[in-house]
Amino acid sequence: MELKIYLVSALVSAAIWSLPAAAISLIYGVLRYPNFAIPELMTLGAYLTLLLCGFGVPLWVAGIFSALLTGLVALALDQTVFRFVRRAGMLPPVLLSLGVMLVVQNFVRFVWGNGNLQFPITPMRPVILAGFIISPIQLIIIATGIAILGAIFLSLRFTEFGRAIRATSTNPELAVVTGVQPERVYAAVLFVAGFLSAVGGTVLATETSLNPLLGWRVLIPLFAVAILGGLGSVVGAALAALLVGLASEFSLLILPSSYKTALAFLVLTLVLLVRPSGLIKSGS
Amino acid sequence: MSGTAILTADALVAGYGEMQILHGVSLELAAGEIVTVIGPNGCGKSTLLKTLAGLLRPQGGRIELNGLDITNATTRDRLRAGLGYVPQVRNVFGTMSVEENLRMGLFAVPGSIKDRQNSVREILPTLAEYWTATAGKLSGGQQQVVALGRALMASPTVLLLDEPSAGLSPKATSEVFHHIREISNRQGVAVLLVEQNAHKALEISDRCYILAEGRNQIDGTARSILNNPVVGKIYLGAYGEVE
Amino acid sequence: MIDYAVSILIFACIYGLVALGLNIQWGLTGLINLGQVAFFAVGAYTFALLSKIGMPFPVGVLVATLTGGGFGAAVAMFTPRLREDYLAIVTLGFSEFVRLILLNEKWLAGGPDGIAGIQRPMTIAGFGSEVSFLIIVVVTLAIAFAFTRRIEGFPIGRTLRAIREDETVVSSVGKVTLAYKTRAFMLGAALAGLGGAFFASYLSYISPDMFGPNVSIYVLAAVLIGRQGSSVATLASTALVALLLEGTRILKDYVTFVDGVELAALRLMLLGIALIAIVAVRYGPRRAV
Amino acid sequence: AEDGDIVVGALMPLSGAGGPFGQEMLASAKVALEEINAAGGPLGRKIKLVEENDETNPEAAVRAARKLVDVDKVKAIFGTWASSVTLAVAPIVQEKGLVLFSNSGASRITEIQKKGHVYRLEPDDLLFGKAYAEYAAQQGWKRAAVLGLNVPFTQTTVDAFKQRFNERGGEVTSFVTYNEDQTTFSTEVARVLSDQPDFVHISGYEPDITAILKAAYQAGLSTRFFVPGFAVSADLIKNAGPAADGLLLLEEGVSEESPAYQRLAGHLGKDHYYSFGAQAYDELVLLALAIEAAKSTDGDALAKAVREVSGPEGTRVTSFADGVAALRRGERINYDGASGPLDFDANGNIAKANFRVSQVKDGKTAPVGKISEVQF
Amino acid sequence: MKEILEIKCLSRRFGGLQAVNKCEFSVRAHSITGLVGPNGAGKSTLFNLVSGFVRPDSGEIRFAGERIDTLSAHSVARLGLRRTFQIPRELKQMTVLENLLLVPENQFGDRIVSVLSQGKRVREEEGKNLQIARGVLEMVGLSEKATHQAALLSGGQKKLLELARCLMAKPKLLLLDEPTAGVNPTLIRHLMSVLRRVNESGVTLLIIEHNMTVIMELCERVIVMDRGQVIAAGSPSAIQSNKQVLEAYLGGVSA
Ligand SMILES: Nc1ncnc2c1ncn2[C@@H]1O[C@H](COP(=O)(O)OP(=O)(O)OP(=O)(O)O)[C@@H](O)[C@H]1O
Ligand SMILES: Nc1ncnc2c1ncn2[C@@H]1O[C@H](COP(=O)(O)OP(=O)(O)OP(=O)(O)O)[C@@H](O)[C@H]1O
Ligand SMILES: CC(C)C[C@H](N)C(=O)O
Ligand SMILES: [Mg+2]
Ligand SMILES: [Mg+2]
Repeated sequence: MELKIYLVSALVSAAIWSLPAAAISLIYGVLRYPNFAIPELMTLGAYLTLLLCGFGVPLWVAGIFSALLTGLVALALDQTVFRFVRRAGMLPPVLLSLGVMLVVQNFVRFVWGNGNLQFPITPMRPVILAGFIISPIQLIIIATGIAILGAIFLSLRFTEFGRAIRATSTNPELAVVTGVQPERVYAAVLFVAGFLSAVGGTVLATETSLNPLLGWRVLIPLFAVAILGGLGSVVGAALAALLVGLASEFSLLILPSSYKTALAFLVLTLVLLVRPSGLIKSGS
Repeated sequence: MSGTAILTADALVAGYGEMQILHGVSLELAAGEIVTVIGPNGCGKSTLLKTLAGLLRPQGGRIELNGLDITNATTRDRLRAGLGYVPQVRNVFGTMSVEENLRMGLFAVPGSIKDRQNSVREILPTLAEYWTATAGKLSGGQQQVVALGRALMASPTVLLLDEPSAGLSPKATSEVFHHIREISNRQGVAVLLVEQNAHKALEISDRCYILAEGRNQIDGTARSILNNPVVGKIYLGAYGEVE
Repeated sequence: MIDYAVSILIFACIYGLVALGLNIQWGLTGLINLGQVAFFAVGAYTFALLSKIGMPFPVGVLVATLTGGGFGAAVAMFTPRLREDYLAIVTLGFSEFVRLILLNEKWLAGGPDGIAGIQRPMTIAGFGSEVSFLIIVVVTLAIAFAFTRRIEGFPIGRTLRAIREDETVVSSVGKVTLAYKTRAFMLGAALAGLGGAFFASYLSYISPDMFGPNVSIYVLAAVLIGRQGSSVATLASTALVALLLEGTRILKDYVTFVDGVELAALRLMLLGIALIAIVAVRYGPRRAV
Repeated sequence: AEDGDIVVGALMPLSGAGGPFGQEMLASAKVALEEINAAGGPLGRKIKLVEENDETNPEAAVRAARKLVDVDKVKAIFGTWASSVTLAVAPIVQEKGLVLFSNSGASRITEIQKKGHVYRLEPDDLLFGKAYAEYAAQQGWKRAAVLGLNVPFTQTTVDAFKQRFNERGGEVTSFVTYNEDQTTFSTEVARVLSDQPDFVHISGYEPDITAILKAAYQAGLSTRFFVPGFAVSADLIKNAGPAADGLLLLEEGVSEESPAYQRLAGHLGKDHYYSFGAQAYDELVLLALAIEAAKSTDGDALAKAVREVSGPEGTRVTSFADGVAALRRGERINYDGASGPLDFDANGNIAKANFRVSQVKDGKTAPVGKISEVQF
Repeated sequence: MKEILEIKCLSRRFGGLQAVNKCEFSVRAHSITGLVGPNGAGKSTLFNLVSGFVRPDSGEIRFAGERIDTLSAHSVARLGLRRTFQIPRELKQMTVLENLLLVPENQFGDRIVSVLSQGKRVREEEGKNLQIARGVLEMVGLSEKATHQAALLSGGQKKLLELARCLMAKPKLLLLDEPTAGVNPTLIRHLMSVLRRVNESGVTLLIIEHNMTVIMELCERVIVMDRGQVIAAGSPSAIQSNKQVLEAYLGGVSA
């Protein structure tokens, strides 16, 4: 019984982490910089969802709209700020992302204050599914995670534009030669990244609560997941999220839970020592 | 010859930032023609091709393709106007399969992927051997063929090739040159070839330009260049022929 | 007011030490360290514990520096195969690990309570305790600065930069890259440890939540704003970050129409905007191709 | 010798974990400030508040404290809420010989109380721990499980709780600590509930407690949860919905009937229980009275005077105006404030603490019990 | 003459691909030996194995009589076995000169203690190395580019830099992976004389080349690989008329 609850927890964590981690991974893969503002876009997305819920829209509708909005915010930030340092290497965008991180986090704080807020949904009693106790919300979270990641994976692999994104990721100069317009690719990637982050944020807030630190608190696990997944690989991010989720939940059997995150890291380190390029090797 | 010219470059000036590399290079290319550009290392051959392909904005001069002024057109527009380009290095998508690399060749240009792939496979039959392999893991020669195939997908009328034989075995070099000749003969593609492997390149070429320090030095028919003892000494390292 | 400026300067110098350290690792050698705060914490706690058992100030500082360096060497040696991005996760994880140990192992470091009542150095004759402290930190920073400048200019600096560029090439010419990386990491961690010792001493109280990832991020920002690998720029930008962090505090006396939370939020937003502006100016559109 | 306004520093958690309370405290302090200045102020001088945000973060707090002390030249600082902040700030304040009023619970604060300059209006965590145990014993509960957020007050509270609970014949079946950055808590809940305790005490802050309540509810697990009142806001109750039903809160007591509390609640709205606000209010009043009694703003003199004006001996006064009047009549006074009778022990701690227990029912909180005069 | 490099039954597999397959050959000290074969034959992989960058699955590598197949790349380099990379690996952000100054071994200034020293010794040492470096640049025709960033070199210039880096050291055995690919024919001519001189100064050369002129004129012995195996070895002229080699490598046309 207890173990089954752990497993469900791990799945939920994995679903939550994998979306923003995939966003980090995508941006890294295509634009070659770690974007530290992703966790804050999660926060922003969650609060936008809350805002929309305030108009009496059902949570899932609000979530979708907020994700679209956050995607646009990410896109706008990219076009107004990041665009001008495109050719300046990895450092400037990293710095910009730190700046954006501060701005967004504190914008949320400025507008919504510091308190803990909650979506207007009543907690629901669980259902029992194949012996697993799982709340309907958790079920939705897991399904959402799988669906969105699956959609992204498939479109990266099997659509023209997805291929253009991958092409830009592995060889940007050559992509230009084949007529890919990099700015379009960047725009798409940022939009999708904003979208993913917002969904991740909304989902995380459904499980916990809204707080200006919502995203900041998962910054470390997110980057762990993204890096472990082999930056640039969506499937990798999903697998890594699962691994980290399992490791951190089941660590409770042998370690006090205050070491939960640390133990997950230890596992990650060990994995990296065996497979120095992450679970899935991303090419260059 | 200017009457049939499909690609003309007139007094091109280009470079990187402050540094000017091309100081007024001119050339012409007629349909179905193979023209080789040779010159010492660092004289600006690759820079010339990059400028023609639209990767580098010229600071002066004019480029025309099919009578169209493309001096300031984007790479994408040039591609659509029939200009294909294969860079000197890193010319495949390393993490993608050969098949996908070819698909990318048709990204910006309309056409049926299946049809084009079949026709490219006809011209470059060796592609079939590693059709599903990851391009980045192929040997250098195999990658050159993939790169060539990718450029052919868009059915270009002008093909710019930057040292396609670099690193290829003699046999593979012959094959690639053979392919180039085929492409030119069968489809009327005009090819501008930058090569260090000058002798072999000139064998399949109609004409030749020699560049030095960013300027046109000598041009003429391939035969006249090959037989010019001064050129041989200065640019072709005239040594005992292997033939 | 003077006292306040002095205290800002002291913080700036302390972060300057940490940033110089990170600059050796990241800026010079290309070892991505997202967990510099861990070595900072190790230094601070070492100093605090030694101070508790009555060790004199210089001994505490020295041992803290060495301990920081030791941990750095250990991390570097444990992760020889990790390059680039993947070192990031290990350092990030390591810093979390250190923080959690400090938080959870009460017998060692007081747990979440932290350690209070840490000693300050003796005052220098003729100066107040704050100014004396400032003098000591500034001198230390100057020495550290001279040291890193020299590393940059010497062949060793060249080798470290070469490792940043392409480790394979460096080993192909017969150099043991692991040894260099270990040394660079150790030096950087030692400087962080040194900074930590001063930090503990100056604040006289430390607790695990002072050593969260935001410290690494501020220091990182400082190193990144500075030209990569240059210690002059690193110091200048550390001063800038410290000024932005601290200077904006004064704002509060002029902005009266917002409440406390909003003000705090505004202040940090301003910091973010300043950061963005600096980057925009420094790296902004130059050549458009 | 001096005149002009007396500058006092309000160092409060306007953001971070203590954010909501910082706001409440600041608002309450302003109520006190208005009353004090309306009554003419101590020594006939006005008090001027300088606010600083400690961000619930000791490092930010140290910097803010230095600014207050060095730039604003405050005569005293009050309102430090997080224990880590109080622990960090106390040495600085004491070094300058100033007085610090704290709202933190950590027992460790007693240790750094060197010169008698630190006064705490919040009951010590030990007292909290004992209060939980007393209430549980009253209810006849025998088996307790504990979930503790890893912050300073948890350990002492839980130790004190265990000790007193054992003395009262109870047993603590498990104690699981957690960190604030977890995404899910079902695992932890499942863990403590596997021992089937009579109740679960959660020692933490609002975000994590909300998440735990929801996690338990959604995992279909039911039990009594008993949590610190400072971690539960109206929002939590609303947010957790049915998951918060039956939740028990232990709140630091205030003197709800006292005139001071009535005035405060009158200003801020009656629908709320202002425990930290009441403390902040009292801190400023105490300070003002102490200045009047000491006839000086010197730190050492003030430190002594606080003890004198807080009682237990002397004429009972319940407002600054009354107190000043009495002092000027040459009487010794005993200020009984909004938060309680305010008598300090040798360490500057509240000697006897009162608590009340409330329960959440249908989205509303109602008092269900009192635990009085809990002592060390 | 002694064998400086002996390779026995060497194999290495990448996934499903046997890149080097029970490869056997040896290189005589002080010789210039050519290594040719079709693209993908495993030549570069062989270099990677010998120079310690890739571990063999099985087999033996002896350098000057010593087993080196378990040594790491830097140890192999220290023994006096240096290599160039087929795809140039220049240190992009560093100048051409700095690329070369990296090479000399046992630089005093390359140790941390030197930072604490007076620096005089470091300056002298640098001066000496600088002189060597300029000489080498002269030799490969890169003098004009000495203070340029390596990233900005043209394709062929990068190959020359690759070679120059090896000439900075005085190795016993030098593995050159297509040193003349992309190099202008006139310069190739010059490079051949440079290589000959290097060889005469006592350095054994093992050269991968596709330029048959270079092979014919420079090498005394040629080894031919195909599909990870040695399929022929002998004098250049013997190789040129070997039927198998013609088919697999030269392309059927008799030279
Ligand atoms: N790291 C690697 N991972 C997977 N396959 C590899 C790797 N390195 C080489 N290969 C494969 O091993 C085979 C031999 O490659 P190698 O580079 O040794 O050929 P080569 O003889 O040097 O060819 P070329 O003359 O084209 O340089 C090729 O098929 C190549 O794809
Ligand atoms: N990105 C760049 N920025 C600045 N200078 C460059 C850049 N790329 C090349 N150069 C310089 O421009 C000159 C011409 O380079 P280019 O690549 O056109 O030469 P090339 O004729 O193709 O030579 P090769 O035959 O060696 O490939 C060289 O001197 C080179 O150093
Ligand atoms: C909740 C408050 C009483 C403060 C608490 N004791 C803390 O330290 O953080
Ligand atoms: Mg070129
Ligand atoms: Mg090769």
